[in-house]
Amino acid sequence: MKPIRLEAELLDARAVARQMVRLRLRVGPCAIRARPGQFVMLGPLAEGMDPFLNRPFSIHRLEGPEAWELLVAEVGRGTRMLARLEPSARLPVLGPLGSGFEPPAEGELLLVGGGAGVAPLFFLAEDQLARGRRVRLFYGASSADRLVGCEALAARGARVEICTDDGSAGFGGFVTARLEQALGDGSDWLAACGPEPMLRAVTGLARRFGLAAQVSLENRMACGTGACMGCSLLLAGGPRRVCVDGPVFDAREVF
Amino acid sequence: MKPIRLEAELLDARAVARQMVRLRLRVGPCAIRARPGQFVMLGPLAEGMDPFLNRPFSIHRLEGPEAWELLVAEVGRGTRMLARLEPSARLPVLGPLGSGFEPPAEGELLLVGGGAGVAPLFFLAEDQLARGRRVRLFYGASSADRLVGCEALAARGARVEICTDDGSAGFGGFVTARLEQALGDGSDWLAACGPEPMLRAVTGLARRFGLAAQVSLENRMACGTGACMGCSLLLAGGPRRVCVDGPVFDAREVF
Amino acid sequence: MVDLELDMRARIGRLELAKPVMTASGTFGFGEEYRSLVDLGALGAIVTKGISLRPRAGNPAPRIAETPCGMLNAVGLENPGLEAFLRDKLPGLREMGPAVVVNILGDTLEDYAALARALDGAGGVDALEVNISCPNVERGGLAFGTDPALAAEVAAAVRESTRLPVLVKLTPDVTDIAAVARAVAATGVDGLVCINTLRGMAIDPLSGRPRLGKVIGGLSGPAIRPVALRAVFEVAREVDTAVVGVGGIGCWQDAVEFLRAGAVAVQVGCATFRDPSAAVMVLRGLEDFLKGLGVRSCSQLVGAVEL
Amino acid sequence: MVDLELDMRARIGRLELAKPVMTASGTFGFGEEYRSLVDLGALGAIVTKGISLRPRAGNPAPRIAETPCGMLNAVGLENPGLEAFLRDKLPGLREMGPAVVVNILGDTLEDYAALARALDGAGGVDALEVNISCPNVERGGLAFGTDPALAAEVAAAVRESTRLPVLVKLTPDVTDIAAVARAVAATGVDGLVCINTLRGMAIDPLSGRPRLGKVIGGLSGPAIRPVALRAVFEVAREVDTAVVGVGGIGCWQDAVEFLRAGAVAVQVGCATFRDPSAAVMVLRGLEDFLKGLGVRSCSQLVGAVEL
Ligand SMILES: Cc1cc2nc3c(=O)[nH]c(=O)nc-3n(C[C@H](O)[C@H](O)[C@H](O)COP(=O)(O)OP(=O)(O)OC[C@H]3O[C@@H](n4cnc5c(N)ncnc54)[C@H](O)[C@@H]3O)c2cc1C
Ligand SMILES: Cc1cc2nc3c(=O)[nH]c(=O)nc-3n(C[C@H](O)[C@H](O)[C@H](O)COP(=O)(O)OP(=O)(O)OC[C@H]3O[C@@H](n4cnc5c(N)ncnc54)[C@H](O)[C@@H]3O)c2cc1C
Ligand SMILES: Cc1cc2nc3c(=O)[nH]c(=O)nc-3n(C[C@H](O)[C@H](O)[C@H](O)COP(=O)(O)O)c2cc1C
Ligand SMILES: Cc1cc2nc3c(=O)[nH]c(=O)nc-3n(C[C@H](O)[C@H](O)[C@H](O)COP(=O)(O)O)c2cc1C
Ligand code: FES
Ligand code: FES
Repeated sequence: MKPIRLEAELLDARAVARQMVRLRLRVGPCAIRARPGQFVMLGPLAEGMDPFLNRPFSIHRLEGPEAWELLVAEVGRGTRMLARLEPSARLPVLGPLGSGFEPPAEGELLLVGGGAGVAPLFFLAEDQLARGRRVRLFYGASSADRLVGCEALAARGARVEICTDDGSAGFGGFVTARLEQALGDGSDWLAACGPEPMLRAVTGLARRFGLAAQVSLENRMACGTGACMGCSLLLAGGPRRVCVDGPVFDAREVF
Repeated sequence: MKPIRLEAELLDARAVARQMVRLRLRVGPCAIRARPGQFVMLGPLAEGMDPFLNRPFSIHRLEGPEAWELLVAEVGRGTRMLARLEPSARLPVLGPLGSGFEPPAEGELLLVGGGAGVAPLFFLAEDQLARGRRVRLFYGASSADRLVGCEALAARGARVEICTDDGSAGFGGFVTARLEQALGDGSDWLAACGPEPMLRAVTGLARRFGLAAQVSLENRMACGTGACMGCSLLLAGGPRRVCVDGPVFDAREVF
Repeated sequence: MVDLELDMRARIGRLELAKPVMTASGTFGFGEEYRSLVDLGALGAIVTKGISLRPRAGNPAPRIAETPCGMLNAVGLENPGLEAFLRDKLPGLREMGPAVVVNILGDTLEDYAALARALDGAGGVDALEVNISCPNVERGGLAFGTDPALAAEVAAAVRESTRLPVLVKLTPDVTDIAAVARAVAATGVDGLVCINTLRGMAIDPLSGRPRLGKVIGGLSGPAIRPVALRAVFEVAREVDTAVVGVGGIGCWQDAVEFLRAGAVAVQVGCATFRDPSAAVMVLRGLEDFLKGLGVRSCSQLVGAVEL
Repeated sequence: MVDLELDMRARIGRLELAKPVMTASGTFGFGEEYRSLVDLGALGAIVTKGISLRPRAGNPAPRIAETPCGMLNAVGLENPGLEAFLRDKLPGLREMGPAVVVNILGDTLEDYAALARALDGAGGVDALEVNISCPNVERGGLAFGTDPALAAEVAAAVRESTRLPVLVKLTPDVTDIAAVARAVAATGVDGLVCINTLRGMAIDPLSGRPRLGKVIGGLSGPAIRPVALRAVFEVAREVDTAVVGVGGIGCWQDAVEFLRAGAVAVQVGCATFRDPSAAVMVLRGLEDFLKGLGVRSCSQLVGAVEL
């Protein structure tokens, strides 16, 4: 669907892990027309002109027919402001924006998420599970207290492989190390979202094991609609705007 | 006392008239050391840098031993933000600032207030009433729904003469017209605060009837402490800073 | 009282706009990006992203940094180049309704002239906006805009290469913007657009890395509004050429400030990033304000400052 | 780990400050205004309001206007004049602890020289800051600061009239600040202070009246920080003279940006109006940051930008 702009109502803002908050936004019937991998621009965040820019966040989950959930890691001023919002606050939202993931029609889907980068993978996983697909999520976090939603996703039928840098839950080590052990079992498609070094490593693995891979990228954004050329990356095929040509790209285009 | 800066707690923000709100701020034991006519700088008003400057407000009343009341007319962005604050909000306050009124030791005191300019006159009136002095307040407002606190002040013993531009309460017409009728009855001191044309007219009357007069002025302020020279007025005797040389001036210095 | 129709037309030399509000170059792509979000037809003009003779890839990321009440950009004129513009973008733009103003940028005088010639023949272009004020490219751009004589040379070269109305966009990063304006105005161009971004910079205090890949970029947004307004005021009193105001305009009150300072029309730039409908809201608010004032035409507000 | 003392000294030519944070001229009066509010002794220096030979009344009201993330001022150098300064203000300043830097402004070269001579003999003055960048006065001020040759003449005149360390404060409102900086640095002054305010303007949209009595004034505050940082960066790479950064600094992170861009010290200006203790908080935060980094001296951060 074409992006629209609306005043969403914040249904709730709940701390779901250390410095991670889940925002539930009522956006109306358009909610269900978003595709996994798409994102929104949130803001203006304050009445004044500071902070100035709106913030991009992936759609984390559909929540009922009229609401989107966002998963927000508190990393700076804007995200801290969002985390402190009171329910019933109004938040201008522009979306859904960008391209979605394009999983193949068959086979198990491998999803690899790091930190808040897991956000769009939940939407993708739940959507695919609902279509009866097998989904395996490799989920890396710095420590156990930063993990969100694993049980719920497992309950929906996904196989969730938890990895923590400090070993406080699941596999102790980077998610890519765990992924490497698991590859070669026949899956041939992979989607990843997270910090750039992780995406780079995942792409390397995909290449080695002959999997098609899609990665969701981040970049500083001003407009979110393709108008400002602010988020372009100089990829092999020329400049590509993360906000409209992505955020989901074929991994081979990027790394 | 020397000004101090503190985080005041907003005890309540109550709409007391059309687009007039009364803020009750707990500032601690220093509250009672302010003098009528002094003011505070409130702010920063938001977490971001916009709006940038703090706002000056007269101390409207002492409220118990630890709180100040401010009377705020909603005229722009900052005052609208203040009017919407929730109790228990923290508000940085710098004060008390500036000079106070200096009523003579004897005789009836005539106070003349227009609009939100009545704010500091309540503090002055209550202080003088508590010392057993006779106080008469000429209080001008655009209409009845903009009047605040008249009954309470009358109950404390002041004679309150209400004037409204539209005649919806009290004397119909400018406060200066009512004042003119009442002058010449023996009072010899007058204090006024309100719009400049009113102050000018009151000063003219005071001169004509031979009263000493003090007027409280407003000007754009940045620092409130005398440091920036931003609020200086080019008076007959040279530049005078409203924030430290005033806001209360001898009327003859000004007009 | 007879409710006379309010005349919102703005005359910028030979360019007449139905409405005095445009989008600013580089902040509205080629219009298509906002088609589903904005009542495009309401606008006076869409000014395109800067177009160069050949495609440009632009600068390395990051290109955007948020600053107090504004932003820095170092996009570096990423654009598809003249040929692809004419083929892929112009047809769509023509259909949108507003006048089409094409912003052009060259590395050399001859580039500017070549762009002007090509666009002259293209059809569906209503005016050119000559960018001699872009801080984000190595050659051309700002280098032309900071020297009155060079600025005038570019203006004249474009002027002579096209029959289209020509607007020249000035940089505020000069000692004397009025001097540049006078020199450019003397070439007989149709309008002066004030202002492009201010050169600025930001560093991540923790990592020590500049927040822009290109280190220095262009500052825009409400932060620069007082500078833009001053530039418009200074230029409008110096020249008879029409002045278009841009810089930090986000609501109708801002537009009124610029008209009063002497601008005949305004552009809305990065305010669109906060709210895609910013330009339309500026226009609607302005119309309401003018109706409230009881004037017959928007042009009556131009220069109406009480000194 | 041995907890070595952190060395916060800043060397600005012959002027050595115990701490790299000062108050900016015109935003801290003569120190006395903040005596009850600020731990004055913690600061590196207090820079006075600009002093002229004779008292000045300044500009008509209003002199202050709020702008997005900043403010305009058109104070116009209201000050008590040299004689009253020496008599009424300097004795108090001397006792406060920080170095005393006197900001001076003249209408003519000879004014500057006379001020420098008089302050040389006054005792208790640690350095002069030469204001050739004030947008708010008719003569002198900005006129000197926008021309490299004139700027150098003023700098040389002051330099030759005093044994005190001399800092020269530059305006960002020039095409090439590095050129002005080079010319001034060549006179052998001790430091360059970047930047004074940007020329700006605001109009009340409803009444049509300019928001400043003087119409055009100086823009300061966070809004201008990216411009100030760029100026510091450009100047610091061009000259060996020490650079002092000022413009929109309100917290320690801002100060870190300026040090990394090449400033050896910073000044806190109108942030003090929002919070009188801003300068002290900048200093404390900077100290904590440097301790966390594990460096021995603040000077190690100067120029530490990862290009
Ligand atoms: C397509 C996309 C989807 C994203 N999805 C999510 C998500 O689902 N959950 C989540 O927690 N975060 C997500 N991010 C990152 C998120 O946008 C940033 O964490 C957020 O903007 C930081 O704002 P701040 O004010 O807290 O940080 P500050 O550092 O104060 O922000 C300053 C500026 O930098 C920008 N910025 C800072 N970090 C990033 C970043 N990593 N990517 C892009 N811009 C950044 C801000 O938007 C703002 O303009 C996504 C980013 C993109 C581009
Ligand atoms: C000494 C003094 C005492 C005051 N006491 C009171 C009081 O008790 N009650 C009350 O309602 N108002 C009082 N005022 C006026 C009050 O400060 C302004 O109404 C208020 O600052 C407007 O802020 P705003 O953001 O709503 O308006 P905006 O117009 O959005 O403010 C923009 C800027 O202009 C300044 N400004 C606007 N109007 C005034 C004004 N009249 N005087 C000074 N600065 C102004 C603001 O402080 C701000 O810096 C007093 C002013 C002074 C100088
Ligand atoms: C992301 C971005 C890209 C821009 N690209 C161009 C451009 O290609 N050509 C041009 O003349 N100006 C360009 N500008 C400058 C704007 O057109 C405008 O002059 C400036 O941003 C000030 O207006 P504003 O504060 O309303 O944004 C760009 C501005 C931004 C923010
Ligand atoms: C109200 C005010 C008065 C000022 N007066 C002077 C002055 O007398 N001399 C001077 O060199 N700079 C003066 N300045 C400029 C400041 O010293 C400083 O360079 C400028 O405000 C930018 O810093 P800031 O953004 O931190 O305020 C003044 C600034 C303000 C806001
Ligand atoms: S954010 Fe503007 S083009 Fe992508
Ligand atoms: S407000 Fe700064 S001197 Fe009065």
